[in-house]
Amino acid sequence: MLEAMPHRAAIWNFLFGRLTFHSFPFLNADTEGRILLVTFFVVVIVGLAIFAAITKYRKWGYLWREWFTSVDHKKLGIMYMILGTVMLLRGFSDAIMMRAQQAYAFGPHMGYLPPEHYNQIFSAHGAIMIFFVGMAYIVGLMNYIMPLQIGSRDVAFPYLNNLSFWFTCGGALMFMTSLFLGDFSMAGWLGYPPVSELQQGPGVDYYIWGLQLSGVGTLLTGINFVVTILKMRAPGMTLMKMPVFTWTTLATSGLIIATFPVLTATLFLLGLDRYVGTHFFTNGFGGNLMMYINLIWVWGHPEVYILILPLFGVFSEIVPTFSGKPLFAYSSMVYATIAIMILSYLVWLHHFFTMGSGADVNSFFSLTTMMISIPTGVKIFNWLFTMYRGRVRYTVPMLWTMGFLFTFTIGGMTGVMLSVAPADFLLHNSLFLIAHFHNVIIGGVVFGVFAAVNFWFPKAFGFKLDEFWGKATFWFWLIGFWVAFGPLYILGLMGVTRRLSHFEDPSLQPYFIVAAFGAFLIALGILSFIIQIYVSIVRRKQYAVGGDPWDGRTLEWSTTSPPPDYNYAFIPMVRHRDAWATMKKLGFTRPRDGFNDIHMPKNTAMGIVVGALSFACAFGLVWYIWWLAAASLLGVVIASIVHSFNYHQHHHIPADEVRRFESGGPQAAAQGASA
Amino acid sequence: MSVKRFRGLLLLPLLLLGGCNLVLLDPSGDVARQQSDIMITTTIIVALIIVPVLIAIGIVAWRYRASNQRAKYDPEWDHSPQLELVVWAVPLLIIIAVGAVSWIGTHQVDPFRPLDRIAPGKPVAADVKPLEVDVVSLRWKWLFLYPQYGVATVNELAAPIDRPIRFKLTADTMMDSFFVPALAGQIYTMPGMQTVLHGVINKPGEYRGFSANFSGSGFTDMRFRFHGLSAQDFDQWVAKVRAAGGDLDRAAYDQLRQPSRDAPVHYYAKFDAGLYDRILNLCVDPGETCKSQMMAADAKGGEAMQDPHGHDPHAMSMPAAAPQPLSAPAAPAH
Amino acid sequence: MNTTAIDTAPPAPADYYCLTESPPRNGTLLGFWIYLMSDCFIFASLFACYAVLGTAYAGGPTGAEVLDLPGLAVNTALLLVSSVTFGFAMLEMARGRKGAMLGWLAVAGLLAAAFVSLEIREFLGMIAEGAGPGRSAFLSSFFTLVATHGLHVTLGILWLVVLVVQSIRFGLTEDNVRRLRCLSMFWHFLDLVWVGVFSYVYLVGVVR
Amino acid sequence: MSQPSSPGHHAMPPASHDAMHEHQGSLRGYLTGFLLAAILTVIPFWLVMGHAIANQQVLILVILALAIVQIFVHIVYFLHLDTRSESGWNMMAFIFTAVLVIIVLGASIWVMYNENVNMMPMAPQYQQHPISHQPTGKQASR
Ligand code: HEA
Ligand code: HEA
Ligand code: CUA
Ligand SMILES: [Cu+2]
Repeated sequence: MLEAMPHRAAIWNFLFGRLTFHSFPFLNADTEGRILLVTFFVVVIVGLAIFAAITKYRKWGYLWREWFTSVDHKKLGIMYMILGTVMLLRGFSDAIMMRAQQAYAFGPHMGYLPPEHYNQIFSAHGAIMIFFVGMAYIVGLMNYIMPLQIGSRDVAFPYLNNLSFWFTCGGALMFMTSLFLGDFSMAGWLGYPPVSELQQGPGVDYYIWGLQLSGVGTLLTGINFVVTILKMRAPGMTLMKMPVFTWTTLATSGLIIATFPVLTATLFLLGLDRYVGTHFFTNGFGGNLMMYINLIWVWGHPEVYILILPLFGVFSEIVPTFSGKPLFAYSSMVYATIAIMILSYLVWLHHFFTMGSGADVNSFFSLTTMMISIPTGVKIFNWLFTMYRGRVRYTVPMLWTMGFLFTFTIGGMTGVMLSVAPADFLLHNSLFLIAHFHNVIIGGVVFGVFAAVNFWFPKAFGFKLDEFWGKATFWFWLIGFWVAFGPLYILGLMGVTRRLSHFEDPSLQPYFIVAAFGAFLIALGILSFIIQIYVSIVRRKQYAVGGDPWDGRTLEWSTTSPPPDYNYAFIPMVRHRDAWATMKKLGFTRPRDGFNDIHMPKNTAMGIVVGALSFACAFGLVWYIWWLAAASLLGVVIASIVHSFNYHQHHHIPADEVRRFESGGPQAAAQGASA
Repeated sequence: MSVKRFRGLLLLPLLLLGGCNLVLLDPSGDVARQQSDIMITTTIIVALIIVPVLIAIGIVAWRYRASNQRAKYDPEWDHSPQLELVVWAVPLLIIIAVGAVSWIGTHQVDPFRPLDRIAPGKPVAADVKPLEVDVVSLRWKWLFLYPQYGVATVNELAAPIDRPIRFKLTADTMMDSFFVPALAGQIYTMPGMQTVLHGVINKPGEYRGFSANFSGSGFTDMRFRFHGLSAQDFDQWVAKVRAAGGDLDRAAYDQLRQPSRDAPVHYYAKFDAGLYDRILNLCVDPGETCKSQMMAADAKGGEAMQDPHGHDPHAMSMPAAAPQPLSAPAAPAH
Repeated sequence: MNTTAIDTAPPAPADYYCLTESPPRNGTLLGFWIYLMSDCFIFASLFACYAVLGTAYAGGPTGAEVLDLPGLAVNTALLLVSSVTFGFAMLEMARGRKGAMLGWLAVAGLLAAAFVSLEIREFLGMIAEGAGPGRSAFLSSFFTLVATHGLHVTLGILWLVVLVVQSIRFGLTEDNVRRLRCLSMFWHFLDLVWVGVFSYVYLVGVVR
Repeated sequence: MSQPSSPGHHAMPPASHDAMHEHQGSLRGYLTGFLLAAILTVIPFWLVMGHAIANQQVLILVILALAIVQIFVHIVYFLHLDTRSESGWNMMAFIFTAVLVIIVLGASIWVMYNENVNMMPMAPQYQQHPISHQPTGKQASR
């Protein structure tokens, strides 16, 4: 229809690039189209409902003022957690679709997903889970907890913190857009060439630009956190008096700074190959796809430790608290963290032992990989010795911790099996590998996030989460995990490969059905979690707590729940490692008067504006709408310059207001709990 | 070896689980068997520490529960130099052991390394020449060339038992991984590059082979049968392939390389000598410069290819290859 | 260690809280330094690509054929002088002499602009000769690495203009001084990267 | 009780001092740096353009060695990196980066070199490396 009128076609192309009506896959009349159509309507309806509700209750102004433009690390932390949870629902629906397909596509049954669609699903599932679930959760946790733990009022660069969030959000939005506009990458969560080079259309471009946006956000976060920890610790808090969670935050941020630029560069080169016809990873003209695989794992392996280290920190806070004892061998724990951080940078080749690097290279990387087990083991032992001769209270966070110890240890063991290069020649890319990493990620990262949420939720909101539903969540997840991934270990040993959407051998089917049932149990776990939140909100009066509900040990428990905007009316001075535990032991009392004006950063709209412009730029690039890309890039530059002309980014909270808050209701409750 | 007994022990509970075929724990080729043995040995060494840790988690968790008032409570106890030493040293010792096994094993079953035995205690006889198979992964099927026999097959591979096989592997467009779990570990196939894999099959039978590395939409059905045959059966099989006729010349290859899914088995009685090399060098089409020539020229500083400051921009584009007849006896010296 | 038995009387709040507010500690310079360190990894990736792909001429031109050493010498000189003039500007800034500082900044900025325009000319020349980034992996990695550096310099110039305007309008305030110091680090850092570029990309590229 | 490296609050300088603690550099310093850098730039240019060293390997090594020296000149005289700036954190960050950058560059090149040697096709008449479809020399000898 367009060819008939060349002028209109040219104008259309200029305005909309490659975007046409065919770009909406849910308009296709096949199964895939229908599934997407239903999803699309659900999303639209839910979206409209939320929009209408916010409008009806006139909450836009509130959201804008108190959340979107906020530079408060606590609010940003909560927003990251919400972003992670939204993306988790997406990632989980992908997982359920894969499980359903694999449970049923045997022999003559091709299942309900054609390979093209299945390939998009696992690519999206992996990338979303790592970047927008895992990363969002750990950044959220670090944002919320770390400044409180070091007795600071905020992070070093509050404005940047807000900007980071909106970059991450923009990246997530790119991924979500791909669902309804165009398609997604079919090249796996790491976008290996040649698949990623040869796939036509916007899919891989969505992947590239979505990750670039969130990658920039993550990098800025890393810099921000490092400076915060190095510069803004409370007086007296030497490095060796820092809480372990803060230590792991430092290590993770250091890894982020040292690896995310490599990801940025690598994806940039892939983008150049796709957009301007360079030959970095192409098959001809001297390109070398092995270089992509090398570079992406230079980032990729440290990335998995970026994910797990903060959770190691979480467990290091939870175990002492509920054992009623200081952490065993604090300095060992710190050295182990540093060792993991450095070693994680030396092992990346274990993801491609089978590429043909030769025996010397393989055995070197095999050895470095195994060495990571040593500091990791030290951590496991130290947690056990912390519980040893303790009085362990099995609250929900502690249950998750026990689930972690048990599950992660086994996942670590299968990791060591994979790190033995000759064994990896058999196990590489098998479902055994899939089981390994879900074992460490779910058993480590996910369990850790649940532990952390249950542990710090009362701090953030002033009431505890429901115990019963918390325990239900835990047991569904623990059992669900093993039912879902135990069979994959066996299938892996039967020589079944990953990323298959159809199987030949019907005798495998029972295992996949069991695995699908496991995913269903996990779904019940997620449901229990949602119920837990709901029930707790309903009973928030009954579950209300003071500042220190768990008999905590670190500084964040010394302030109110939730903490005031300024965190601490007076900056604490630290004399001992478990600062708050010692203060309690000494019968310390909180100052009641003599408050000062407090200097705080002002909110800013610049973060969301720059985030939106960057999203527009990325969108323009994906669809070859050059004017949009250029204009929004220019907009980003102009916005940054304009922002730099604003020298007054602080305001004062008057001493009176501080006094009013500190002697008010929540404060009294906090005192009651800690007395 | 004790590994054998442990293999039985490991297999038993898993077999009870469903009578399944855990091929990776009980493969039929000597190389895969060695890899499997290494896997089992290292697993046992690692289990020496993992299992006690798992048990300790249970014991500590139970014993020091808050309601157990009889257990000792020592709220000040937070360090012990001796224990810390143990905590670092024991994992270190385990890793030294596992690392040694891995280091030796990695060199022993290096895919590039020619076999020196066909089974434990059975060295390769001096007069045995390995079976040569040139493997090409296409979208999305496998092409096997048998230069010693002059035949070629699609999606079917056969080899005589107890005779070493040497695979040379490359890919047409995608990166795949050649994997017959019963035979030997996998190895990537990549366009414009050649990997090597050595293996031997010890038991006659029909085995599964497939691509273990995702390569796009037809990947899921990219599988083949691997037949381990006795010497006579193998000869018969070759005769069968030859009898099927068909010539894998350039035209036929062009057709074959078109993307297709779930391709049927196909036999070729002969193929153009040099075909494999041209695939490897990305110069099947006439007029394409072979990668080996290009790289050789690059290594010499590029001057072999052309006049440095060719002012005609087109002089910089790829010079046409000297026409090399595909049927030239260009099979590389083995 | 942290649990040494303490059995003294309850401490006064002043032992545990700072009763006076102190001005916030500024982390901008440290933060900017760490940003530069992260930038090292971008360049490291690009250098690694050049190291691996730099001899993959794919039958196209080689380094010896397309890289222009006299031009490179001019460019290197421009950047080096620009670096030291920026240093002079910082010295003037420390003495509070705004006018002299602005003068030196202008010199530094103009030299950098000359650098960028020469580089663009070099690129256009190569592309016109058929030696564009799409010709071979060698040229892809060459263009990308050198242009990434050039892009940094361009952004540096833009930033310099903004800071000049801000210094003129608002004077050498604490904020402006800090920003100028960040830019100074950026400027010298790019010069440092250039040392890697001219040595490894150009000189080694020509002889290997 | 607190160690010297602690952000001891009472001893804390006012914010503006944060910046002032930095080593500012001096005219002398900049000129020395400039001179050294100029010399270290001219030598490799001369080596290459004047064909002063015939052996290619040696020439490359010399160029790289000079580059590394020059990088340090820039760091010391222009970037004023020393152990005192930002209580040593600048230095720590630099060392951390340097170590990891060396790992990335070194190990990547090592890995890619091995892979290329093992897998890249080369026409036999130009063979510099062991024949690609033969095991690499070292492995073959085992
Ligand atoms: C949070 C994420 C996370 C974590 C923590 C780990 C931890 C480990 N991983 Fe895992 N891994 C992944 C996420 C993770 N991994 C992912 C996502 C992939 C696949 C990506 C893809 O291909 O898509 C992967 C893939 C992967 C491979 C590649 C396999 C292949 O592609 O063929 C290998 C190989 O070496 C490996 C090894 C290890 C090892 C040795 C550890 C060790 O750190 C484990 C250490 C822990 C223990 C060992 C347990 C506790 C220790 C003790 C109780 C002490 C005593 C023990 C000993 C002395 C042994 N992993
Ligand atoms: C963070 C990482 C992560 C997580 C959590 C999961 C969770 C799950 N994954 Fe995923 N998966 C990957 C990372 C992850 N996965 C990656 C990287 C790949 C490889 C992709 C590729 O091949 O390219 C993959 C691939 C993959 C496959 C493809 C196998 C194949 O190749 O054939 C399958 C198949 O079923 C699968 C299933 C599941 C299931 C059932 C879950 C479910 O068990 C769990 C569901 C998860 C959740 C519900 C969210 C997690 C919850 C939290 C993080 C905390 C919650 C806290 C609050 C709400 C406050 N995964
Ligand atoms: Cu400490 Cu004031
Ligand atoms: Cu890894």
